[in-house]
Amino acid sequence: MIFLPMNIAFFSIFLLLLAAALAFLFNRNQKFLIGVCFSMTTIASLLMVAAGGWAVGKGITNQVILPMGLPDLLFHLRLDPLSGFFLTVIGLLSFFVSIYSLGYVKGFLGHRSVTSLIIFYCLFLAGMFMVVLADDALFFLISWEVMAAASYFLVMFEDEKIENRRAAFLYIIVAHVGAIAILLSFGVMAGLATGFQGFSGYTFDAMRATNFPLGWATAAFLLAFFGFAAKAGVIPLHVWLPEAHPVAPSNVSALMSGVMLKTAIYGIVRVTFDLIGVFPWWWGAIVLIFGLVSAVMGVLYALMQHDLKRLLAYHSVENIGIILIGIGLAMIFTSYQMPLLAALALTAGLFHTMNHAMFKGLLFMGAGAVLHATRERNMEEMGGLIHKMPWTAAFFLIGCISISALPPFNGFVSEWLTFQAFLLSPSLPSPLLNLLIPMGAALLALTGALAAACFVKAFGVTFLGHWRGPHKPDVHEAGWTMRIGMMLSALTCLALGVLPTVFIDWMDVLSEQLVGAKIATSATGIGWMWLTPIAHERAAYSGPIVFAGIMAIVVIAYILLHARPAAIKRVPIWDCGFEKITQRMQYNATSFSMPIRRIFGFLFSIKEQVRLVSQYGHRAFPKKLHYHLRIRDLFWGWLYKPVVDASFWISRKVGRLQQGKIHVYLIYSFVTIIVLLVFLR
Amino acid sequence: MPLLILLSVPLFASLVLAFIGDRKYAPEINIFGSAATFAAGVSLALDVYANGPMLAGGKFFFVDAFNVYLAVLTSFVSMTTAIFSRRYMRKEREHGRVGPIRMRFYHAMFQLFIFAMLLCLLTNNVGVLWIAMELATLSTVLLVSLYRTPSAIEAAWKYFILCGVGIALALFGTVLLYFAAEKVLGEGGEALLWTNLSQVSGKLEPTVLSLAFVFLMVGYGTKVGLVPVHNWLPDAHSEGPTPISAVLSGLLLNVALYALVRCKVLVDGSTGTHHAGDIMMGFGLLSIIVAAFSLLRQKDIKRMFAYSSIEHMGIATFAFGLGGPIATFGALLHMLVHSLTKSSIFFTVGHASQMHSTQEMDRIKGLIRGNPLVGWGLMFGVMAIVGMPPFGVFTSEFLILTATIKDAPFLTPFLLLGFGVAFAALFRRVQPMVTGPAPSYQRPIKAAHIPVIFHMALVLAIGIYMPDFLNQWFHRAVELLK
Amino acid sequence: MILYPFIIEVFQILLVLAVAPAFAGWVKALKCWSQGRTSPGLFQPYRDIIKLFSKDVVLAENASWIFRFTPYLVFGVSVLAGGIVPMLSVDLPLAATADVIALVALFAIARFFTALAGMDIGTAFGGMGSSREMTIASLAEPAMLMAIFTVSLASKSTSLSQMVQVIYSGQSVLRPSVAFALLAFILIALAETGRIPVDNPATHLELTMIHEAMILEYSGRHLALIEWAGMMKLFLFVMLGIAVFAPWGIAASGDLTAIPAAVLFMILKLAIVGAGLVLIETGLAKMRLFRLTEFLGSAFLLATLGMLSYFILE
Amino acid sequence: MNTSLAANINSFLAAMVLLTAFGMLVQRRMYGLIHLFAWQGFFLSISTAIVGFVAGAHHLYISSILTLSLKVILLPYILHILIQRLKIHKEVETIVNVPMTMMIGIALVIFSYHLTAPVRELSTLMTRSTLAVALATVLLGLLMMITRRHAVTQIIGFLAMENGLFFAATSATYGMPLVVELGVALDILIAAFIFGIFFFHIHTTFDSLDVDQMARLKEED
Repeated sequence: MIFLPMNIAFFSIFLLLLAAALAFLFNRNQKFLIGVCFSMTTIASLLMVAAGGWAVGKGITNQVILPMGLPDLLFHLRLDPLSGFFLTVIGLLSFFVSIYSLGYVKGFLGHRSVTSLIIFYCLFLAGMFMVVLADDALFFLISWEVMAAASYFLVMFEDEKIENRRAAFLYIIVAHVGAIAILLSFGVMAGLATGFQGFSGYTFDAMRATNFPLGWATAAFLLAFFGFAAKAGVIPLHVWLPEAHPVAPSNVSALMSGVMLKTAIYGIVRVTFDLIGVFPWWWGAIVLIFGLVSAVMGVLYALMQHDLKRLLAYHSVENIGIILIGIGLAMIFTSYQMPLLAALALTAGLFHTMNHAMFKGLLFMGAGAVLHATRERNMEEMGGLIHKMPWTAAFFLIGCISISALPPFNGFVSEWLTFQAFLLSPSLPSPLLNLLIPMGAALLALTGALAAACFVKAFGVTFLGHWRGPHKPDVHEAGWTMRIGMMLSALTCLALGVLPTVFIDWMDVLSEQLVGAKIATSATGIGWMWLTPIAHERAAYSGPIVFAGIMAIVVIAYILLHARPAAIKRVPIWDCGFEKITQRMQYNATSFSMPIRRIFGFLFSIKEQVRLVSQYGHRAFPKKLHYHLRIRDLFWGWLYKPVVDASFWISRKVGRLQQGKIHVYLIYSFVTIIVLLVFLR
Repeated sequence: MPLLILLSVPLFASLVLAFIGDRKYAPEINIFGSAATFAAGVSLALDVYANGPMLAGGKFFFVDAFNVYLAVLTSFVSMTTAIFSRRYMRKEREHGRVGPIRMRFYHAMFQLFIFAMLLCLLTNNVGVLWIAMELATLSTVLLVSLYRTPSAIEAAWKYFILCGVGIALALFGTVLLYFAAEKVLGEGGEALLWTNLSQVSGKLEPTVLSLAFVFLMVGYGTKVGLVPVHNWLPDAHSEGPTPISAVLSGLLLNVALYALVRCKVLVDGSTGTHHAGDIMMGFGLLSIIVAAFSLLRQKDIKRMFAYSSIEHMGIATFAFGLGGPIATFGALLHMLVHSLTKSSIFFTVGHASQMHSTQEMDRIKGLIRGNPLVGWGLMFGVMAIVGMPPFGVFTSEFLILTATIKDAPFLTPFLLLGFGVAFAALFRRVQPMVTGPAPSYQRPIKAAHIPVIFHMALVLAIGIYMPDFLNQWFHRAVELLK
Repeated sequence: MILYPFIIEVFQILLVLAVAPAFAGWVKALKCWSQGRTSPGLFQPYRDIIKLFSKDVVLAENASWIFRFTPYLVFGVSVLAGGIVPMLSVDLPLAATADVIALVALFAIARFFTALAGMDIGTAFGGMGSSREMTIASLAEPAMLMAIFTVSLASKSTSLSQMVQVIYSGQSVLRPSVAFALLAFILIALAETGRIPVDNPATHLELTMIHEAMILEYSGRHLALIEWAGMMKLFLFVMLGIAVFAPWGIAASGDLTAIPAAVLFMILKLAIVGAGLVLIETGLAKMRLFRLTEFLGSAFLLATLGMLSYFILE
Repeated sequence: MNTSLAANINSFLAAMVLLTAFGMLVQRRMYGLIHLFAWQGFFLSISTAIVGFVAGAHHLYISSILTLSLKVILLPYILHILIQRLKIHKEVETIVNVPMTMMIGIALVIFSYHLTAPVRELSTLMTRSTLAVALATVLLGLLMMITRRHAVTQIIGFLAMENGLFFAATSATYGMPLVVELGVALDILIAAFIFGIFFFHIHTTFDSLDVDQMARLKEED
């Protein structure tokens, strides 16, 4: 049996490595390289989608052992529905992004060599795929770090900019610390699996087979959660994310934000549901709480940004939070043996994983197109791009609607499912949870609404109105490959939103394997058009009808109103009859978010100062008004600065040891020997 | 027979080079000599791999899995270092930092140093072990002060005195060991042969051996560079010529650790407690922490990597002290990959400082732009040394960490602290050196490609595909060190 | 027989289209009387809409397609929503299209596009309106969800028709939780439909207007659609409240005979609610923007109290 | 010569070794220092010879001769030469706080006595009591290296440590195996040459042999 999902996956990874090798060998002809290598990655990603989709759809599980690694601990690979699902997610987005890159990367030609970009791009993809395929601790960590290192170099791509270096450094530090934590958690589990004798315990199978004592299991879980949270950008471990994602090339930020974070989600699901399996409810509570905090804080910080890509990066924090909410709920339900509800929550979480990959990738690609056209990341300068780049604007708008969880697009469906999961929490036997979990639902609602506000701002300020900056660049629409990339993901967003039932039907095997219940049977209870998570009396949503209905009415209304020739007079802006309106008078990003800044001000560290140059020596007649606003992440001051300062303090103290005089060194050895003789003999 | 070649070639080569070391073709001879040594080492290794441990020269030499792989490693790294030093020293000579006499001296001492280390590894006599160790020190002292700059002389002096004192203490320990041994084995040379000692270690007097171990620990520990008797190491590494720094931290430290571990086995056998292991763990942990934090504020590039060597020696010592199959396996692997990685790092560092004619990290910039091999070599070297997969160092640290969780879970936080800080410190310094635009004062050089590529390829290979024979070796060694 | 539900559906949608302006007119008229002015009469809104339809569209030069698409979308959303909320009968074909949450989301997308349209022209007013609108919405949303949550606790469902049926089956009559939820819902509805004290639909005074600021640049049929959709939105919120909290009179099954009664009941309730709305609007003054936090906060509080009382008292 | 007498002589010599060690600890003048060192070596070789004679361990003769030639004749001679070459024979070194140093020295002796007590119980040799002295000598040498600031005195302290080690080798056991003895001697010889070279380097670069000025290499605050 040669033709297995696993073999397809192998071939795809092989293609990626081959592409990297090609880029390494023929780095003379850059144009050619871009064409060939990115086409290869496109094919490879598509193959991965095929492999993953197949494995999930048919519920296949392949296991392979490669003759590599330590002889006692060879590389174990396993392609089961869970990994298949994530393969599909990653593959799908990387497919779109690879097409997009065909055009986008050409933008660097002339400025710099793109060889390293291509090489690390391929390695990055390969790393992500391998992470999902890994079935033993060692190989998992190796792929994990390959992924991290590759993305580190990608962030570093434009390394002459200081901000890139700073961001890359921060990123690699956090990533590595997280990796160490994950390593430890695996160490704990492997140890318990075999009593620390020999290497057999490091395979995931061995971990699955063991049932862990609660204390150790908790240690393992907390370590793993810390590690994966660091990668996923869960608050308060998120600070690297808004630094690293904006400065990377946009196709890379699309991948990092869209799918790299998802590998962390994969890790959490894998460790909790698959490897450990049995856990108390408060694990879920922990995940839920961190999810909620990340969701709300993430969107609030996003609202304060005026750098387009930074804004999107903070939204990744938010969406990761939403995903974690679903997973946390699933864990709680599981711990109370409510498989059906757990399945619902888990499906919601994983569905949102898929959706976020799609629309966040789309948005970053759009931002990339804007950046590509305007050489500008600061929204305060932008405006009116919709006229120059209509396609990009349309796709970006679709992304905005989807991420704001508005029907009929995909973001809404997954959040709606999450709400349903929340609404089912009263059936939990614990009164405390009954009282507290609804609060979570409210917070989620707040998040959704704020996200909508944020993307009205993002789209409105970027694409609508007039150009705000002093000198307007000659903007041009993105190239056709870039447009195709965006269009495909936009269509995916729509499809997932309109036909969720099909998708849920496909991925149902996951929840069956992980929590032991399917929801598809009930989810499509009254036909494929209606999504009815538990029962149609309970709640129902029909994507097709909403979409078709609205469109139909719009069309009818349009036709009716244009029955008689309807003239449209184009005139200057009215604006209540105000004459001297300039583009500087428009609302910009900062002013748009001002009310929310006022209301939630206590959550940021805001420095706001107004300098007023008055006329006729009286404040009442201002000539000039300078407004300066600086908003920083609270967690810098709370978490990171103290750590850094402390370590430097210690190192200064430690430096005293090495203070030059040989006598002192002799005294060290003298004292050492004496002390040892006295105490440790 | 290969054993004889292995030991005689470097000795002979050093004699020859003492006279013609300044000729144009001297570097080639140097390379050739060490290549021959390496070949001999390999054949010896194959021999041992086939027929198991062997005694030779009337029990004077003893070769088993543990020391043979270190011997091969030593000869290999010495060979690559010789290749590296060919171009490096030529450059130094062009800059007029070393004259013909010193070149002679340099080559001769280099080979002598190799000889001393091989003798140290292969001898069966604990006393001779000590002598060889002292010889290794003495042969490198004057190499450290090769440039005759004040700081070089200062560094060499400290190296000389501190290691002298340390080694003297080790001799005292050896005397005590002999004292205990002759009770069992009777007088004469027999009583210092490791093979005999290890057989009767159960009968040796515990009090004496634990006393002896204290002296051996501090003595050999000084050469391993364990805190708090490490102070000579950063100076010596930073001031000597780079090839010497490479072999010092790549090989000498390993050899010293080897001696220490051999002694530990005896002490454990006699006392039957984990006492010696505890002491080693203490030293190791202290070294890791102190070195990691010292890394944070380094300005001199070679000095920084010297501290990183202290840290990694600490890790290995800690793991040996921890004991148990996984930890010991990890420690052995760690000795191997560390010396490979660290020496390759020193190669790149040497070229980098030649390109900018300084060792100050603030003035070293844009290496990738300037010389991709040096730049990427340094980058990947550092990635490897801080324990990032897929390089071999990760594998060993992986094993050591996971073993620690079991035996001493409460030490893991400290271990992690050390790793984390070291990682941050190294990256913080290396990233700006490697990346960014090349500065105006950067000068192009002809870098020695082969050693760096060789080493990194090996480390990578060990990381993702460890050959089975290596595994076998380590397992045998683990058995020996039980 | 099987066709009846579809007939009712169509009838209901037409009813919404037809009656919504009348209800708006009714509220206006009551307000005028309560303030001692002579009212333009119940049918003024119809005249306005017709007049606007017959006028040409005057469009700012830099208005993009979004600006022109928005009115149609808003209108479409309102009409669709009109088919979902049970007013006349519980058994509606479209009922399963969206539950309460999805319904709220439907209005949200209308709001989303309105806000975009507000920013499209690039005037200060438009941006101001959108910014404030979105802010208020994001404050109202959690409270809304809490209210829904509380009610759904009682009826174990978020689908409207199911809620109505549960109330019919007498499981939940005048529970404290539902009462709290009702209060919360009223506050939220005021905010969502832009009535005093949150927003003043009658004003064009620059600094106080919110919804008006966004649609300032609209004219002709676009404006007509938006106005009409706005009236429908108000109407639908009232209907939503009625369906969830006082559904009596809505036909429990899909037969035509019960419809006339249902229509009568509906008109009666509308009249009462309109009076209540006018009482609130004349009784209260418009709030400053940053006082709204407290307003909607109290709404959230009430809803939460409702939920707590469900768990504690019932 | 019977064993007890030899033991007495031996312990007397041990006492002398210890005395010379103390003497070196406080001796300020270079020549005096070197003479003391030579004396110590002399006592050492005598005792080695005696032990060898009594125990009939003939390889000890060789080692005693080694000691004599190396530590009594050769090394002092080299040091003499160096001192004259470097013109530092006039130098008078200041020692910080002599009484304190003495106190520490005494403490060290007691300590090493206490330390070697168990070992002494085990030993059956007549020389066993001198092990404490050997250890004390080693530690005193180290102490001397710590307290002195002059390169030459540091070296002498180092060599004194070596003496202690030799003494330990002969007293604790009847001498190490010959090969080891020879090797150690060789090492010391090489060491002697090396520090000889060093004195010149240091003197030329720092134009004095005060090691305190060699404090460049350090972690700056």
